[in-house]
Amino acid sequence: MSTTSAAPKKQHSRLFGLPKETLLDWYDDMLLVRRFEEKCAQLYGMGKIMGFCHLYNGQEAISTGAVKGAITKDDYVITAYRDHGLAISKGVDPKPIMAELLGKVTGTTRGQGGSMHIFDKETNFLGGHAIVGSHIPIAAGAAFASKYKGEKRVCLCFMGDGATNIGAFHEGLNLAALWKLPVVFIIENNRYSMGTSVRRSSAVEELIKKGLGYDLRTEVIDGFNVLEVYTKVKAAVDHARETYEPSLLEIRTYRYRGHSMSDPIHGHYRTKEEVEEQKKYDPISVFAEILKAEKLVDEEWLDEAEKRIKAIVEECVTFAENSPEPPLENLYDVYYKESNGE
Amino acid sequence: MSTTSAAPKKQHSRLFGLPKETLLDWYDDMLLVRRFEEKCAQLYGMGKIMGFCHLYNGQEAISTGAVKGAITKDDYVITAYRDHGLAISKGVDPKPIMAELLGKVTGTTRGQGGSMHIFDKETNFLGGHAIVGSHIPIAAGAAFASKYKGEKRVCLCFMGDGATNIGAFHEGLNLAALWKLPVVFIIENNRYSMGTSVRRSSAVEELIKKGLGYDLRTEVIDGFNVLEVYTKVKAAVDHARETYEPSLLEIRTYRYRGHSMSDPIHGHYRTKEEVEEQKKYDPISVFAEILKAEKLVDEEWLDEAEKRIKAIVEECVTFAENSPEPPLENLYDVYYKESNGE
Amino acid sequence: MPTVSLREALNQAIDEEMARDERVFLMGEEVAEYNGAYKVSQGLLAKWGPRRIIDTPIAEAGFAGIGIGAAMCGLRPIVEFMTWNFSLVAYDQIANHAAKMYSMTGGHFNVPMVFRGPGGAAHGLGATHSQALESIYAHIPGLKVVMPSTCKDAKGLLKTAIRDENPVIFIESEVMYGDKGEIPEGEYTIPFGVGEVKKEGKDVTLVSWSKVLAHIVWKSVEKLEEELGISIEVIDPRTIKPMDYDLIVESVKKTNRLLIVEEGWPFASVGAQLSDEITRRAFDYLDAPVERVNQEDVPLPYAKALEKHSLPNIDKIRTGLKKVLYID
Amino acid sequence: MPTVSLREALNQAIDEEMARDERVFLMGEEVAEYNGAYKVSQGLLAKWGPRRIIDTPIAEAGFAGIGIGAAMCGLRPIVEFMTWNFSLVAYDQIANHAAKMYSMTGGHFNVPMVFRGPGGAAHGLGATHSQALESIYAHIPGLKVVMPSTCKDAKGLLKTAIRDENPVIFIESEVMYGDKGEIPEGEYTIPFGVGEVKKEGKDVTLVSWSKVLAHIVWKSVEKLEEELGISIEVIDPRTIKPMDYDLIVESVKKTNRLLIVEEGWPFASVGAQLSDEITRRAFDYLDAPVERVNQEDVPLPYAKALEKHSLPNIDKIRTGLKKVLYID
Ligand SMILES: Cc1ncc(C[n+]2csc(CCOP(=O)(O)OP(=O)(O)O)c2C)c(N)n1
Ligand SMILES: Cc1ncc(C[n+]2csc(CCOP(=O)(O)OP(=O)(O)O)c2C)c(N)n1
Ligand SMILES: [Mg+2]
Ligand SMILES: [Mg+2]
Repeated sequence: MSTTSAAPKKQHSRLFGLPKETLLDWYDDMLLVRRFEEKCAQLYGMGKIMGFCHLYNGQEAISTGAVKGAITKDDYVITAYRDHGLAISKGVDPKPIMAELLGKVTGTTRGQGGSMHIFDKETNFLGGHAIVGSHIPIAAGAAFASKYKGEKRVCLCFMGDGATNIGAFHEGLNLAALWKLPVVFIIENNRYSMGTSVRRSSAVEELIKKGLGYDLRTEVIDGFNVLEVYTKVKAAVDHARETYEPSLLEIRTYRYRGHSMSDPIHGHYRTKEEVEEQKKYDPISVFAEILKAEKLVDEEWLDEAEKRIKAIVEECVTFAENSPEPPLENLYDVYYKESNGE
Repeated sequence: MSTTSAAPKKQHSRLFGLPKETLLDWYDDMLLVRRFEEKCAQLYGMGKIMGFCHLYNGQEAISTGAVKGAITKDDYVITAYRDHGLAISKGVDPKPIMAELLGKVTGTTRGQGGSMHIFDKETNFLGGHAIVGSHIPIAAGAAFASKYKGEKRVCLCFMGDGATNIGAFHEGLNLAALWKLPVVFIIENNRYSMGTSVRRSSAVEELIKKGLGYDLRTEVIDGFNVLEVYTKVKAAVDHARETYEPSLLEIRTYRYRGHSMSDPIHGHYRTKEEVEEQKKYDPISVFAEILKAEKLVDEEWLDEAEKRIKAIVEECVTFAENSPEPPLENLYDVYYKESNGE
Repeated sequence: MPTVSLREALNQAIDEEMARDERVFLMGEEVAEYNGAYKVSQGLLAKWGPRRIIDTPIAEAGFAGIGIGAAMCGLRPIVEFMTWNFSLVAYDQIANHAAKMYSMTGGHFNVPMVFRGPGGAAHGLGATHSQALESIYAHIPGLKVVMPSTCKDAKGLLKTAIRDENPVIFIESEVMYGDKGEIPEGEYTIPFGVGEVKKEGKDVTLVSWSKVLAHIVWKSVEKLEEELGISIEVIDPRTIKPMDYDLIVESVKKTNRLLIVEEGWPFASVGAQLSDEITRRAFDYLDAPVERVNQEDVPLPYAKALEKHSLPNIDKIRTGLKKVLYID
Repeated sequence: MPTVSLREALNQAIDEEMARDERVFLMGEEVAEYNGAYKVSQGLLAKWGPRRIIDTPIAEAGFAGIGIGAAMCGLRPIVEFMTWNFSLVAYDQIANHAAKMYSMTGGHFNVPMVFRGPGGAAHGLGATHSQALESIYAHIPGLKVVMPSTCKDAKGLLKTAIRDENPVIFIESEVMYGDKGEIPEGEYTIPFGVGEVKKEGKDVTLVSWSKVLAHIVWKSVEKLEEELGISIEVIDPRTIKPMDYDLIVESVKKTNRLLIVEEGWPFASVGAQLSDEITRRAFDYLDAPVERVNQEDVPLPYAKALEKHSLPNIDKIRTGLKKVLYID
């Protein structure tokens, strides 16, 4: 798998010269995503969150490294239904996200969308899409708009390993490569689509091989290391920004929980041991170790972080619980947008 | 593009040890397809054939080499709307094909399908499909049935270069490769989909690169030489028969006519010169030269062949013109198949 | 008569037909090793093995197409959509290929095949995951559409569907999979095109099917009969296409009034079709125009109250009954 | 008033809106260098260049999705399907994404976008290439559906569609592209949801739209009025969704009879919807049940006589009129 472009030119250290506050921010971000999802699991168990709820636990280095780290607010992010973490890292206020999950009018989409359909115009978070793969051409469309308007915005398009087997993947990648659209396709390869392993769903196990049919710039990334995610995604983003050329990245990661809250954590398709083994490479612990080794934080700081984040999550819950349900009139409110072209 | 398998072990000559009568049969077959299509063009001009009519002129080495040559009657063939030639080479009686084009009840599908939808159960000709690419998974399904039943039938699935950009191509190839289904995918790369060149529609110009994303056995084939088509397709077929493994073949070819009878022969997308230049590699002339050089035929034989074929085509037209139109009652006849499972 | 869940009834139908006919196989996402996303195929992999119980990648158009090709070549596929919402990426395969094959090939190839899975709304799944899509399938000639409301009907109809020579759209409901019901002992099938009067009544005919009948109508009927002092005849057509118009017309000739309760959107729906056809056939018997209850004509929202308000519910049925009975 | 072909009318609408709004672009197979498979986009590449007139590969789901994403991010795509038959491979993008986006995002993102191209049967194209698919789009909430029958309406409605903030399904007809008609001088638009009485009459209301109105109904009306001694009021709703029920109800209150002539299949169609809704609203005015003319409920065959017999034609219209007027 060749990759032509631009790794950061000067590496001060294994921290890539990133300022301390940035790194600590990232740690907070990862922890927030983790604790937010844990709270979701709790609220789901209490029947306060309904429907399907797909948690991000284990994959936090991706949302933080790629989204909080490698792009700006103007850039677009789009993903599938496993979207809370990516939304938070994109800067979507977690309070309305929690309110959305509780079906409140203060939610990101006023209680219209629910867990799988988080959207936020302000932060250019394009969703939250629940039909596997169908958002991939839509991502190319966002990149198309950027190029059409002469902007330099890049679109990060996240997808699962399972999504690479559907037609929309092929059409989206071919069109983006053919027309040179500034989109970075990121496969979050957590090794399973529901209970189906990559080996049982894809003719190639190395998923970036799928980029060869489109002459795409490709790269494999360790998804347990937020710094690696950051630098390699950043290189792809910079490349897209400069040349409009898309990339296909495969980030190797793992999900700790069941596919959605209604699925078992392992079941027949993977063993408890496998899950436990994976947790040894937990991206948050890995990052904490690096920060400690570099003497940027100590145990006390880490404890403080826990408290800080816990407070934020509690605030989210309070906000959500105290918010009113959407009024019934809302039903027809967002049916058609009033047209004033006339 | 690697190709692992089995080219014929012993090559007696550039004729691959093929018996003379086989070779002469092939010549007849190519000529029949050519003259049949020319007659279609004439009848279309006279308003006797309606709708869309996509002719095969220029691509005859493919139908003859791959279908008449490389497979048996039990094997399946499936293609898109440019289907007359492949049907004829598969052994479908050309009389009912012509009757079909004239909308007669004696037609291959009783006048139900028309030019784009030729089918014949007897010869395992699975159509004739007019939605670009959608027949590719169906081809995998035929191969699936063969393997499920423990048969050794192989399915040849033909498609245009343009069809390789649609989602069904991706899904069909992935599933066939993943499950090892005995299907040989054959791209008839005639360089254009309607007025769009490969360069303007595909992120890769070498179309077999698209096989890399599925770890497929691939090969590029000269589509102007029926013997090369035969040997290379045969190798892929043999491989599928032995191992159930699919291949992706790209046959470089050219169409002489417009996309369909309602389109201009060149138009803006290619020049008259290009078309004329291509005709220098006419597969029928190329084959005639080989046969002559090998002293298997002389000019007289070639003239006789013309007459023989002309007579067959005339017979087709007579048969079709003398056939009755389908009765109106037919409309509901083939709506649902009577079910007797009960 | 044994009591089973809908899930078990469907499982039995598949299992029995697989035993009866070597050509039958089941294919879909998570149907094998996971035993089905909703456990309809529980135990079938263990019993029949991976040749006949087949997990697929996420590629609905691809495996629908594989089913079609296999059916053309002599097999009898059952293709499961994890939910019918995902069938939309395979709509071309179903509407342009499965549906048209027999006619377009002049009878050379038929497609004896079942597409099945749960349809309609569950709870809190939002707009993309809650769709009752029977109308866009029933509109296409060449397809049959089946939507059972009881365990007995589900088993009998699924067996008929598997034996049918044509493509059958078989729509279940994920919130019904746990519902229990009696089924006949031993082998039985239920023919297509034959509805059933599920409850006799005399003042109004109520036609409904699948989950909205099982979960909404049945919870409302007795209450509303009492409340409004009326007697409701409930008809379940069971198959949407072919539709048993005769049975409904007969009932309407008696009750002179018709209310259609369907889960799907109202515009150009199965309910509209029923209203049109029954009105024509029973015009002189109708004392009021046909009334309809549907979900609101909007994408279904997530929030509980909105969802409930949007879907058919007892309040809408009450309003519909009052209208059609000229009460108030 | 200048006389133009339908093709030119559509071309003008696109051209004018591209001049008016930088964000408008046209995308589809063969729309640019080939000047359109049916020449609707003739000359637009030369005028606007490849940034705004864009040839696509054969990837309907892909470029429909690109349109949706671009629309979410501030552009105003016009996506051409070479014919609507090919839209079925993109049905998920349209029904699950374009249609639901505004609602599902709680108003964050809308999809101001036009999907357009020819629908319905031409001549001898067979089952996969002859479909009138408005019903499966009109069924989905979130979409608007527009089907003009004249050059004037086509231009005015297409301009409105391009300016609309929502996804619009705009269905033309390839056999109408050469039809000529007068259009107003200069700038004009035609609002959605406003039908038109195209011919006044008093004995029966005939509702029809698009090609079947332009090519079948108009060729039959005068003849049948004379033959049957009746006067027909012809209404063209022009937009299928929103539907101008009021106009039709008003007419039916006068004529007391309604015949719907639609090209598509009958089951769960737009015609069924009209029949249902108008019957309800005008129940006490109807002297006969609503009658409908459709193509037969089968995949359309190729052979000329079969095709003609299957599609709506003057004989079916005569039969429908006689039925609804109780003639014979
Ligand atoms: C087209 C479609 N088919 C099936 C589903 C049901 N489904 C939802 S998520 C999922 C698995 C996706 O796995 P993957 O892409 O690897 O993402 P992950 O859940 O691992 O993040 C499936 C089958 C769907 N939503 N859409
Ligand atoms: C899904 C779909 N989109 C568009 C069309 C219209 N169409 C028919 S043939 C064709 C070009 C196909 O080109 P190619 O695959 O290269 O085959 P060739 O005609 O060269 O044999 C197009 C765009 C179609 N039939 N189906
Ligand atoms: Mg995964
Ligand atoms: Mg081609």
